[in-house]
Amino acid sequence: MAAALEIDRVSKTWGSMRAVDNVSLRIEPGERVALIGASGSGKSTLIRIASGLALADAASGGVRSFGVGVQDKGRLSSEVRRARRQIGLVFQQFALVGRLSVMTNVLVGALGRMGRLRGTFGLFNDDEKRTALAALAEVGIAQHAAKKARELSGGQQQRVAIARALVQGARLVLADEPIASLDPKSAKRVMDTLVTMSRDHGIALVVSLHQVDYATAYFDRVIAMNAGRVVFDGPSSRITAAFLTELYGASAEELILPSQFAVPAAETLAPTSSEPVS
Amino acid sequence: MAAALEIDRVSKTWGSMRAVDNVSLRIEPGERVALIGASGSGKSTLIRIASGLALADAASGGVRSFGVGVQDKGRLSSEVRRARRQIGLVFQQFALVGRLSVMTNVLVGALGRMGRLRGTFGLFNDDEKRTALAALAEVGIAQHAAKKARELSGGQQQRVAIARALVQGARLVLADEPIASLDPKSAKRVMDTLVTMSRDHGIALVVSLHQVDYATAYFDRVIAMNAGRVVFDGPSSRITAAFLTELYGASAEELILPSQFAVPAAETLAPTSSEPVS
Amino acid sequence: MSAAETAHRSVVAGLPAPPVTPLATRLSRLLIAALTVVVLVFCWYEAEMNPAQLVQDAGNMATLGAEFVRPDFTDWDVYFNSMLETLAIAIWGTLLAVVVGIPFGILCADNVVPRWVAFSVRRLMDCCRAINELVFALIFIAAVGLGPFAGVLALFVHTTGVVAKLFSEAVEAIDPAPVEGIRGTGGTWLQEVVYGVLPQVLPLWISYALYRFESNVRSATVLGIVGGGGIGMVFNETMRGFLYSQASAILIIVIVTVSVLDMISQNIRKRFI
Amino acid sequence: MSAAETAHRSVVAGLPAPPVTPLATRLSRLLIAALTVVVLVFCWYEAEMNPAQLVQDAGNMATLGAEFVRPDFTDWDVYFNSMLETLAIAIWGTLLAVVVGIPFGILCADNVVPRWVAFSVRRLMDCCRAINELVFALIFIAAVGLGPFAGVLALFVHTTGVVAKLFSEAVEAIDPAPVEGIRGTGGTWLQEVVYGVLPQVLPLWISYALYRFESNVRSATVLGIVGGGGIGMVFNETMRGFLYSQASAILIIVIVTVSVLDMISQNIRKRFI
Amino acid sequence: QDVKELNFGFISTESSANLAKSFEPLLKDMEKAIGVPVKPFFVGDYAGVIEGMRFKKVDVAWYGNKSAMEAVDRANGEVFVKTAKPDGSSGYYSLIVTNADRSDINTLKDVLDCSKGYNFGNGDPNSTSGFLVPGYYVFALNNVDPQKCYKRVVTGNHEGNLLAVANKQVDFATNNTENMTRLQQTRPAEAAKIKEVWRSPMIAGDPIVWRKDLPADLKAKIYTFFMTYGRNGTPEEIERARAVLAKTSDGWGPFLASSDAQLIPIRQLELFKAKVKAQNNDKLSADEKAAEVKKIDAQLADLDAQQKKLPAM
Ligand SMILES: Nc1ncnc2c1ncn2[C@@H]1O[C@H](COP(=O)(O)OP(=O)(O)OP(=O)(O)O)[C@@H](O)[C@H]1O
Ligand SMILES: Nc1ncnc2c1ncn2[C@@H]1O[C@H](COP(=O)(O)OP(=O)(O)OP(=O)(O)O)[C@@H](O)[C@H]1O
Ligand SMILES: [Mg+2]
Ligand SMILES: [Mg+2]
Repeated sequence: MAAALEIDRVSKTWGSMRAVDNVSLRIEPGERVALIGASGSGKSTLIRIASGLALADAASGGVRSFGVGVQDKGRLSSEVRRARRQIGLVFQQFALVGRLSVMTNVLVGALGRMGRLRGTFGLFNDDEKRTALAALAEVGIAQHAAKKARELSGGQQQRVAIARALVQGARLVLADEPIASLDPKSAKRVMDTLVTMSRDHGIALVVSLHQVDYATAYFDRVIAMNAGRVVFDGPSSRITAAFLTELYGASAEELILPSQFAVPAAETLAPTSSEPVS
Repeated sequence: MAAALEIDRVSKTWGSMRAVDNVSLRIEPGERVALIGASGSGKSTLIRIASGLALADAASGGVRSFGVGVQDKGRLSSEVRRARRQIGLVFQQFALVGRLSVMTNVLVGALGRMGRLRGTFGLFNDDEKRTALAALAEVGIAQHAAKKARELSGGQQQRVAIARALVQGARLVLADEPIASLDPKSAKRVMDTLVTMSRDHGIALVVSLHQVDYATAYFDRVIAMNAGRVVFDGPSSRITAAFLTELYGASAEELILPSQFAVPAAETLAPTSSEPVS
Repeated sequence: MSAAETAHRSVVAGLPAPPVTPLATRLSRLLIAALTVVVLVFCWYEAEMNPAQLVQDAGNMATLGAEFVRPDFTDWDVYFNSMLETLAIAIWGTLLAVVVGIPFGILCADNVVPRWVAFSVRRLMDCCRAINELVFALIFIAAVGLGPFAGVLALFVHTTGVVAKLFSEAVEAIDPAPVEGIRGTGGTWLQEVVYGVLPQVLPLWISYALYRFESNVRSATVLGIVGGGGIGMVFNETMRGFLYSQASAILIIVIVTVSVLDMISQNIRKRFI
Repeated sequence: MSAAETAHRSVVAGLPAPPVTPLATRLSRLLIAALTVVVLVFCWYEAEMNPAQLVQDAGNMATLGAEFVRPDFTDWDVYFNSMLETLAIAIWGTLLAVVVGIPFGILCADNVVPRWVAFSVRRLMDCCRAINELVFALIFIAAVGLGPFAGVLALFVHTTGVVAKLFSEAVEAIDPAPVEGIRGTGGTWLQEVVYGVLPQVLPLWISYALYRFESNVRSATVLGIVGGGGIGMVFNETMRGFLYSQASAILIIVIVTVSVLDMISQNIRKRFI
Repeated sequence: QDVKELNFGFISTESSANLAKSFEPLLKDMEKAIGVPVKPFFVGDYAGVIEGMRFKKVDVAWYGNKSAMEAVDRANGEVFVKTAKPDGSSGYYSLIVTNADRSDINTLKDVLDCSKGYNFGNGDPNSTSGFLVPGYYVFALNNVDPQKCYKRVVTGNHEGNLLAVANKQVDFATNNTENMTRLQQTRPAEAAKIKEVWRSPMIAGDPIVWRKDLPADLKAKIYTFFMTYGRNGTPEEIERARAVLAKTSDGWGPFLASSDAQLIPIRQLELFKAKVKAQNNDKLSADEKAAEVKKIDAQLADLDAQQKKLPAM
């Protein structure tokens, strides 16, 4: 079976800066992967490239999802819309349409599955509306469905973005820091929703995260980026405090890291060598 | 000496919903306070009211900062600009001017202290430019100074917003989830900067946060909000796992909470009774 | 109060100086500035600008202006009917133009269509605007004869050129994020436009459409040719007859109409902002 | 592929139905729709619309249109000079209007000034637009005599009314967040405008200013009165003399000018988007 | 006061660019003769020139008959010469024209047949030849109201009306000889499709008007120039001047003396228009109407008397 996401030697340069530097990746259908890395390391750019919203440099290879081309050598594939329909996206900065209602913002997720004409004229049927409301309930903001999107609090907007991706019924979900603005309870709820959905329906899931504890708790596989390159790709059990210190900056500063790496180090941890991958 | 921030029975209603419900607060000069609460509990709204960007309901009392009026009974005070000059703000959604350079976005923080005319025409002197660069360096993005703000990654934009508040040289800083989009290293760096600045210059600091571990690690006083009301206001040492479970939702779900409240509970913690305040 | 400032100044020493604009950029800026000044000065003389004279004989303006402050509404029914006629023609002319201008406007915006499409459609719209209404009016007279219908058609073509231009420039200034939000779901190109672009530009589009409606109501050129009557022509006639009191009555009617349209525009836009 | 969909449907049963629009809102919407249709139909007859005739005699249009496809550039030097003159007048008229229109435009935007200020300034601008250029032209002729300067002044006043309106409506459609960012630093009102509003509206303002410049270049009314010459008048005269070949030569010059202006506008706006 | 520069306004009914070029030599000679620079303004709409003259911003202007009347009445102007053709004739004619194919319309009587439901292309209400003259001589004198007589009356300018006739969109329309001549030169095909049905009495040539309060010596110089140009001097000078005049506008000969009196027929037409308007004004009571009509009749009679007193020109 074709990979849920296959990225082949992809780079992205802004001026003189390499935001993504020769990255190759393969995510299997149903697989769940956490993407970590310092701010500015290229996580968002990689996700945008994977969904064909950003074009890679011309010297790059291609990106395919379930065998459908997204882009190749820096040119958008002709099938990209079909590919996108099976990729659910959660944007870091939400990308909601502030002047439309929360409900409409979520319903937009259903466009790919609807008849073209019906979608274009916004003639959503009751079924779709109910699915959208259910997704909103799932992330805990069903009572705000009728508000305009820009009237919501930060965390509520973030959850609208997640609900939109849920409604899409995608086979691969790429979520860019989906819990950044959420309180612990909502964050857990959202992560549970995403993981349950992935597990129950075999949906592949790539989530970029800053909270390393969530990454290790929810994901078996972790990909770490640094300055545009993938510096680690392996089971989360192999992540060590030393590696994290290295990942987030060479300085020897004491970091606030999740509990299992608690900083009064040298405790129970058995760091299986942290060799960075390719 | 007048309080750094004094909020007197303030409410804010949107339609039928009370985003802030009869909140009174007093923050002393130099004090550092963490503001926690579930998504949608009214943290951002309270911060916007404190800086006079949102108007409270007419039935509310007043808001003053260092004795200077911000608003009273739902009407903006005539001195509000003077009050704002001494309040540094970090917005949850950054509120940067995307089409201007990062540098200009940060320099804008200096406007309050400059001559009016010079400020209006953007004639920043070298001193101000150096201060702005220093602030950018402090949060780790000095190398991006010449880019347009909207070209930055999410975490970089958040740090621009913080640098802008730093440059302002305020006596009270209100930061709304300033580390939401930051990796652990950058988050620590930003928190260290804020706290050091506060400690060294006696600047009062109110930071809304979702990461309870940061709240207890960096702040002595914690204010917790729920559904618009202040449900806890006291030393961080008095926060317990049980209280947090209650705060973020009545459901008995297991939460991902910071290490010291680690969920296989009943360990070493000595929860000093969690009675919610007023 | 400059506590933080001092705090940072200590850090400053080791930092790179603020970025300096490169010489080439500066020079080219200087060149553009110099060129602008030269053009402006040249045009100053070409346009025989002479502000002193304006001040000197300001009294004349007052004398003439005063003749407009005694409106004579005797013929109000004539004005009212002409206004109705004008409104009818302007409504249909503008409506057709907006209906056609929306697709053309979108096809002119190079952030939603390929560059060559935008370029070609833009040039077509340039022609619609640049070719005088007189020409269109004559062409339509040839087909449908004199009368208001020819006026509607001439206004339609010209207004299409204008609104398509304005519509497209609003589209080019939108925030791309919401559009990417729709694009990410695999929506079609049209769906991106409907859900991502329209909500952002609607307030401006309404503003443009009503502005053009207003200026079609004000304009007299076309109606003068096709013989449709209309308030603009009645006004021109009063002016030509130096009947300033009657002219000012008409002006008052036009001002009220324009103000009402402006307030309607305000109101509709408010709902979409 | 509807995996998630099925997943959610199971949860749906216990949820509230999607919100329904209240009856009153629906009725008032219906009423507005009905009214609109009535007005449109009324205007249809008032404007003597008759699309059939247009199709029927389309041949006439072709015949007439064909006469415009043989441009005669014999008098190109005359056209060129008139175009220069027109450009000079339009440049100064538009420039002054933009300079004055910026403050007035901001004062018309009720998201940056108190409502009553916006209302009053808006009405003032309505007058500038609604009062015919002819009137302003005459008033200025009384002060400065015939000639291009009176034309500059008349264009200036009228254009101010237009750009102030368009400028203000762009301001009313901005994203308030960046403005709040500036406001939060304790900046003055003017600083909020300069740093928060201007960067957001600049592309649109440039578009409006150049659009008005273009339409001032195209317009002939004012220049016809003040005796400034100008391409518009020359064009009207060729039309009056049925010299369609010469008219089409002038049209080509105007089209080229408009296209060049449009491209310049594109270019400048790109830098600010 | 001292006039340093003479502002000369021209109401250009044809190509102002060519007009400007054609006037250049004449104005040069004029400058030389009067010793003051002459600054020409070619204007499409007479309102500006008249108001300019009123506020002393225009000193001399070439008008049409109707605009000259306004200039005399509002702007303190005075007619002093009028233009003439090289053969010495001065004036033109108003016309009613129809399509050459219309064998059923040949005389004024056909035009005035109200039973046929004709479509009539009337002129702009401010046009002397397109509206006033036919309005008086064709309709008023025959007691026909075009609005009631025809199925449809549309108002257009001269060009629009000619085209409408050529394309058979109206049955007949007003026009004038000058416009027809121009059409014959520029578009002979169209002109061939048009035939003349009626021709008005002659309308006087275009008057040239000055500001009454110009300094007397300057007026004298100007008058002398206009009256002697192409008439006095050596044969070479006369020949040169006549050549200049022949190339000016649509071909002129030496100017003819004139005065405000040349406007009397126009005034009569205008008054007549006012009378018709008063008679049709539903807002006036019968008494008011009668009073108004009587007043106008008196003025008309007065003008008639003035006209009769004048020696034939
Ligand atoms: N449009 C752009 N123009 C120029 N540089 C850009 C642009 N977009 C991103 N970059 C740069 O590319 C780098 C990677 O950005 P990216 O958004 O992928 O980071 P990230 O890993 O998502 O960071 P964060 O955790 O802060 O969101 C950053 O340094 C950023 O400044
Ligand atoms: N403009 C508005 N119109 C209507 N409701 C609003 C508006 N702004 C905020 N609200 C509502 O007020 C409540 C409080 O919002 P606020 O932004 O203060 O929450 P918050 O505590 O900052 O949440 P988060 O952690 O998600 O940022 C939310 O339920 C939100 O939906
Ligand atoms: Mg990112
Ligand atoms: Mg918030």
